[in-house]
Amino acid sequence: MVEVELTSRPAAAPSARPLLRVDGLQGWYGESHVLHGVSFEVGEGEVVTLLGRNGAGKTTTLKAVMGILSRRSGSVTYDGRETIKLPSRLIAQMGIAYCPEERAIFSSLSVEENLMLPPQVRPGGLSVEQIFELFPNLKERLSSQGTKLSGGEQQMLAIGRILRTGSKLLLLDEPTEGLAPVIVQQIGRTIARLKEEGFTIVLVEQNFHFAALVADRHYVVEQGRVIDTIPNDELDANIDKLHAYLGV
Amino acid sequence: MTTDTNPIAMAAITSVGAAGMPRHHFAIFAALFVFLIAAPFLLYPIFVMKVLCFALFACAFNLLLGYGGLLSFGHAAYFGMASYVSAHAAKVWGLTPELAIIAGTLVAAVLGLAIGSLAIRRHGIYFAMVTLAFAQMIYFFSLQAAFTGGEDGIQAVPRGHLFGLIDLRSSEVLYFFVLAIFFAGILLIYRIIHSPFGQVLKAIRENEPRAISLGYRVNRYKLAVFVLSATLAGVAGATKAIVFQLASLTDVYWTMSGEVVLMTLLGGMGTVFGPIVGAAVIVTMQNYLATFGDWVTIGQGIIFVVAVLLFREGIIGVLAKWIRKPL
Amino acid sequence: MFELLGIPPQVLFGQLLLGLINGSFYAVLSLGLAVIFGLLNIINFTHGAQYMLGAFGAWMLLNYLGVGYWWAVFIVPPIVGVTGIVLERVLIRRLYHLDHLYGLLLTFGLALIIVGFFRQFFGVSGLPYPPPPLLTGGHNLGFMYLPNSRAWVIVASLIVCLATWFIIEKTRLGAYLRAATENPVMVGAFGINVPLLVTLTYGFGVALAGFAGVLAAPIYAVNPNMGADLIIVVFAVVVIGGMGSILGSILTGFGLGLIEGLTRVFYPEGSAVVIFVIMALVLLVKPAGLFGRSV
Amino acid sequence: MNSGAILEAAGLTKEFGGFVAVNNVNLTVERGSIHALIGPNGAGKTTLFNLLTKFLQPTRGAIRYQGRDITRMQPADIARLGLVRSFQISAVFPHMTALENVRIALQRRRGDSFDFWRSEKVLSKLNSEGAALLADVGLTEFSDIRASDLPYGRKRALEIATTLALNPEMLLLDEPMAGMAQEDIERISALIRRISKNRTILMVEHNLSVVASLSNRITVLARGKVLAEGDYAAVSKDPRVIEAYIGAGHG
Amino acid sequence: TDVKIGVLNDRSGIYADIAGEGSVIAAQMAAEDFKAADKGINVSIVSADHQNKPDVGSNIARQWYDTENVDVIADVPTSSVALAVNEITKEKNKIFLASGPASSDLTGKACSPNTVHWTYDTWALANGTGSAMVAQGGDSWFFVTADYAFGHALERDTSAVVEASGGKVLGAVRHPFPGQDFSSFLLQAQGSGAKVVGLANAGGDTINAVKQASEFGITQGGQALAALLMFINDVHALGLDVAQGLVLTGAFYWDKNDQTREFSARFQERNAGQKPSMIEAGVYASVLHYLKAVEAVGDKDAAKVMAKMKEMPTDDPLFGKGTIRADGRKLHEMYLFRVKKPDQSKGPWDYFETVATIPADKAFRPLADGGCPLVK
Ligand SMILES: Nc1ncnc2c1ncn2[C@@H]1O[C@H](COP(=O)(O)OP(=O)(O)OP(=O)(O)O)[C@@H](O)[C@H]1O
Ligand SMILES: Nc1ncnc2c1ncn2[C@@H]1O[C@H](COP(=O)(O)OP(=O)(O)OP(=O)(O)O)[C@@H](O)[C@H]1O
Ligand SMILES: [Mg+2]
Ligand SMILES: [Mg+2]
Repeated sequence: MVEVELTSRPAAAPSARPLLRVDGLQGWYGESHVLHGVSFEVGEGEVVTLLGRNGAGKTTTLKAVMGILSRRSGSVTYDGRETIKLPSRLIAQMGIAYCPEERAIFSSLSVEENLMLPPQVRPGGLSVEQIFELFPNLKERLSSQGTKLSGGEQQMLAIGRILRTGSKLLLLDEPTEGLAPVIVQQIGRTIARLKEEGFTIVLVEQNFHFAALVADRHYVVEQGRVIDTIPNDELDANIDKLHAYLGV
Repeated sequence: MTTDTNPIAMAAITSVGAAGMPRHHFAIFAALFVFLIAAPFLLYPIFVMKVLCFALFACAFNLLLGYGGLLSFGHAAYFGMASYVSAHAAKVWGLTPELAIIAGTLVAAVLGLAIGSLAIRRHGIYFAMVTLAFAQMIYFFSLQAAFTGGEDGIQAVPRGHLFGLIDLRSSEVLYFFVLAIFFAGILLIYRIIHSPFGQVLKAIRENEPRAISLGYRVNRYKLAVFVLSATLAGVAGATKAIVFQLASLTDVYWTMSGEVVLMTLLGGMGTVFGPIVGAAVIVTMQNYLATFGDWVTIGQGIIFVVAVLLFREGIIGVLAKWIRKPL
Repeated sequence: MFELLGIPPQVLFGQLLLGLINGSFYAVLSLGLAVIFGLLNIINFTHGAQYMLGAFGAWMLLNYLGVGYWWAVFIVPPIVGVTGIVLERVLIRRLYHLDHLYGLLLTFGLALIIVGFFRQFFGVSGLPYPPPPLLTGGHNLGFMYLPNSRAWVIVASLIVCLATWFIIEKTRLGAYLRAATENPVMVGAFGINVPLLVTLTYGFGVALAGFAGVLAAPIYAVNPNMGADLIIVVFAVVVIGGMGSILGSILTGFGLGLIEGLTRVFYPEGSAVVIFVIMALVLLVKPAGLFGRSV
Repeated sequence: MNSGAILEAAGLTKEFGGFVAVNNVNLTVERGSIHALIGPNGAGKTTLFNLLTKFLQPTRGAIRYQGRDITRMQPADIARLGLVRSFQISAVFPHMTALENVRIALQRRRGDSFDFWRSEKVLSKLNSEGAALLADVGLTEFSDIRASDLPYGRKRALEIATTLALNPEMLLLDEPMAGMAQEDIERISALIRRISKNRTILMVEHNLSVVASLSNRITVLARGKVLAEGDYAAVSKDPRVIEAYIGAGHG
Repeated sequence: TDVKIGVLNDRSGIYADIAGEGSVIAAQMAAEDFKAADKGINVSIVSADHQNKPDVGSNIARQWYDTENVDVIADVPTSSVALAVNEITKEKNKIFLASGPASSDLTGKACSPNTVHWTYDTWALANGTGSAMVAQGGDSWFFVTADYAFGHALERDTSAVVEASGGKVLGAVRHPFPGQDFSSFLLQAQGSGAKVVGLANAGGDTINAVKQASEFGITQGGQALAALLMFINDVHALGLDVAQGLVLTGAFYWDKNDQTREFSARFQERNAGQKPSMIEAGVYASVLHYLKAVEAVGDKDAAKVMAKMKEMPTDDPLFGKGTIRADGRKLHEMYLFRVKKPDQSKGPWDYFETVATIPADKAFRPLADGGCPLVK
């Protein structure tokens, strides 16, 4: 088993001060209406996951929170401030960072440039040394072209670069997709470390075996809505329900 | 070049009439035919012939761009070269007009084969640039080669006797000859679009790697449509030389390549009838606004800008959207 | 005295130097195009007109306001850049999500409009722009007489090209630009103002064209048509260099100037097509251009 | 040479400017088997796959299909020999209906369709066969829907139907289950098992349970080389495979 | 009688300043000065832009003749368009007053009974510049030639004249058309050591070449620069600093005598401050002569009017007395001008000093040499 230290947290509602509150979030791609009122909350220092089938709207939810979905409505408050009308760059500057499903490593930038690209939005981010400590692989390949890294290394780079920025809320979209099982385990350890460092994380996952190892709480997304909430310590009791949701 | 609404895709779900053609297409062809029969009695025939030549040119270009998905920025080469050859054939070799046109067309086809086989190996903007580069070479060749008459062009080309019999000096008689060529041209294009070959083209345009994996040698299809397009552009150019008794550098210059893009875009690329309308509008504008000097250029520029910003589907494309049928 | 293919070496050096001067114009213009294509994915057909605007800007400053060449070198490029910014904000911006083709057509139309207006109001004979005193005269280099105005072109364009290259390849701002080229949405999600970056980049690319125009004013006639044919050649340069490649467009610009210069000596008739011949050859062997990344 | 082999690669190598992505790989695929290709990220699976389907040209090495050297052949010609691939991203013709998608493949049987002078009506005789193929993959009700409007899983099914229309002897599938929900995975697994009856299949896949349940034979790649080969039971116990790929946590 | 005159020229391109709106004004002034209305001749004038494209020009000409009852087309700079209009005019049996074009083919192998070639032609330019320069000691030549038929013809004709006058041609270099940068070709010209550098090109090419020649110090180096086709407006555009010392041949200069000065002053007022070019002067004179012929015949039948025009000696304030030859060539004096130095000039448009006057009978190609089928 992976050695992940799970700090147990009370269940359903966030105990800590809510850092992110999503309420009745609607979202569209052009004419197609994808999010039909997503609502959930994340407390400071928590890790929550969004689970759901393909096309449920998990990625879209993260994009809407980040402000890169061109059409959205409802309410997203971060640290008490409403962000639904803001462009993504202002949202980023408030301290939210996003690691996309497809990783978005820049091929015209070296690994180092990729890592240094996101500007620091507030103090208190990880230093470069700390990032290398987390992902020793990166250190050796600083000068190679970003997209020449292997899939797993690219994933590390994509996570690493947003840690520098001082953003407190990390949105991670399927960080394990398409990765070899060994790498998946490594990413699991990393998320646990980040939680210890005090980051707040929203994690999108298909693989709830993985999610179960790191999260405080799981939100089940279906057809653009959150249809259920399962605290991690009640996961075993709800496993059949969850299987039904995910169609396993 | 994928626009949101792909008019061709809608073709499959439209009612089909007697001639294997959707009924409304048949109706439009018929109306067009009737109109064009009457046109020389209502309008200045030479003007209408000019429109027909350019409309055929634009349709040929549209075959490549709208249906083959290939943006050539050098189509003037085939149009202009065919025009030179047919003028030369009629004037110097003394061929009858139909043979002169065939000669010009053949040269355009060969040129299309030569340039096309090199250009189709490249994609997108590079394809456009390679075609432009070759067209520039053809332009400089035309500027310097002895037979083209340099910047004077080939002047005083005899219209001659069709099949050695029918005197084409009268514009009215010539008109019906040109009309026949035009109709044969666009019907052929229509058939190409709606043939098994056309289906493969469409597949290639939509997803080239997939077409390859199904075993289609896509480069041969692209080359085939390139050559067909160049050939038909050649027919248009060769005919124009006979109509105007002149072949000149204008026809091989890169602005001509730009103009045919404008016609196609304005009318609606990937539509059957769009390029005809586009050509008619542009030629009319050039013809009747000639007195206004630079304002014609400015007007053309404005049309470009407006067309790109406001109706990218072109006149006919917008119309097709309204009536929800492919045109 | 040795000769190369019947050409004495002095003449050859002279011609090479002249080629380099022409190459300077190609380099600055193609650099502007490459910068714009790189970030906006727009093939800026208006570039030739903007080059012309630069020359006219210098002419107008001199004739309407009495402002001389050296001021124009600094004032005109930003002004032309601002006209570009207006175009970008009002029109070009609407096309980013579409195929390259539309950007090309829009800017083609804009070029027609701009050039049309200038022809309407300034005629086409060309207007004189006297070189400033410092640039009149020249130096005898032994193998050729090098007018000061031409020497200045090489110096100025080298400086501008190198500075641009440095900014884009070696600075943080440049990293933003390159990243935004690939994935503007993500760069925006890092908190960077991409729309502003895009606008300024277009303005900068256009300012480069304006700069080339100012350099050209004392050398060529200031004429509404001055950019029209040049731009086709510059496109070829950009394609040969590899669309969007900064270093590629600079090196290819200078290199092709040299090659064209040599063609003028050995086969003058071919000098107008040599670039197109090279372009066709290069694209057949290296589809993405000499310095382009293959896609 | 193994008489049962349908596809053989010998000493296959691909270099990208000095970087060796596939390094001296020998691979033999038995006729009638389902052969899986797995390995860590960056192992060279996709590259090897592209080499076998000729979308990339190998730097060194030879490929034989049905005993015939195909190393220098063009991709379209490979397909004509009955060796057909699918794509990782869904490969359909988006603006064509499901039926038209399949028909494009069926049309291949007419030979080259350069007959631009003929009406497309000649193709309607392929409709019934196309419908049968769509029924096979459960798409009957979707046959007049544009491919772009199909849900993801259905697109994959359509892609397989299109591929089957060529009646290929051998299919190469690149991550057929990538990004698919569980229910789709099960449907497509069943489909693959069904069509493998008289065909050979080579697939790249990360989903180990799919690999375990479907494949007869597995080749594990790592750093461009063959690390291990055998059936699932053997491979999954190989300590090198566990270290490089499966990891301690699985199972 | 109603007479409709179509002025067809370049209203947007390179010749627009030399023969654009100015030619229309010149034609109007001719009708006004002739007091046509008082003589029962209703003159109306239309104009169009041929964009220097033969296809556009021929299209307009055809349409004018076919549908708009135009009787006569005037001006038409750019030889290629003029040749096309020449053909159509012959076919439609109308009249073409060619003031703008340069090609001497119009009275040579392409000559037409319906065309009068009024102002100048390539032969006259080559002859004027070539022979007069050699006579002045410029006996060794190097040509910078635009690489197309017109440039080749100018070079060929001038070479012949130079050699016939006892001069020598040291070499020639062909530059692409149109060209921007002439430095390399000028350097070759400089290196040749020829006394005269002949620019066998036109329009923007000539302007750029002259400008760059001054940059490279061609004239300061002792070589003379001869532009084989150049107009006063070009000199105006270049400025005297650059153009000084340039030698060129022309048929008209506004500052020649009182009559030309009077006309030019009136013209300048109506044409945005521009003095008339020789082409515009030619349009005025040719239209005037045409109207006289119409008045004399009392009819506008092309054949009759043409016959009258050729029979009647010409006489106008701009070109003085002259004649029209059977091949359609209008004969008058030509002049070799040298561009003044800035300090010699009294102001704008005071640009030329006359170096030599070539009498009408020497200025143009002899009738027999042109190969015009009309004069067998
Ligand atoms: N760019 C897009 N344009 C249009 N529709 C889209 C786009 N991206 C996603 N969709 C649609 O939006 C819906 C939600 O997609 P989303 O990517 O949010 O799902 P997801 O839960 O992240 O799924 P997955 O597990 O596959 O990543 C799906 O139906 C999908 O087809
Ligand atoms: N065009 C290329 N140029 C340079 N290197 C390449 C290229 N294509 C692939 N590579 C490199 O080759 C190696 C193998 O890549 P490949 O895509 O085959 O891996 P894979 O096994 O399919 O991995 P994954 O499971 O992540 O898809 C990688 O390190 C990759 O960076
Ligand atoms: Mg997702
Ligand atoms: Mg892969």
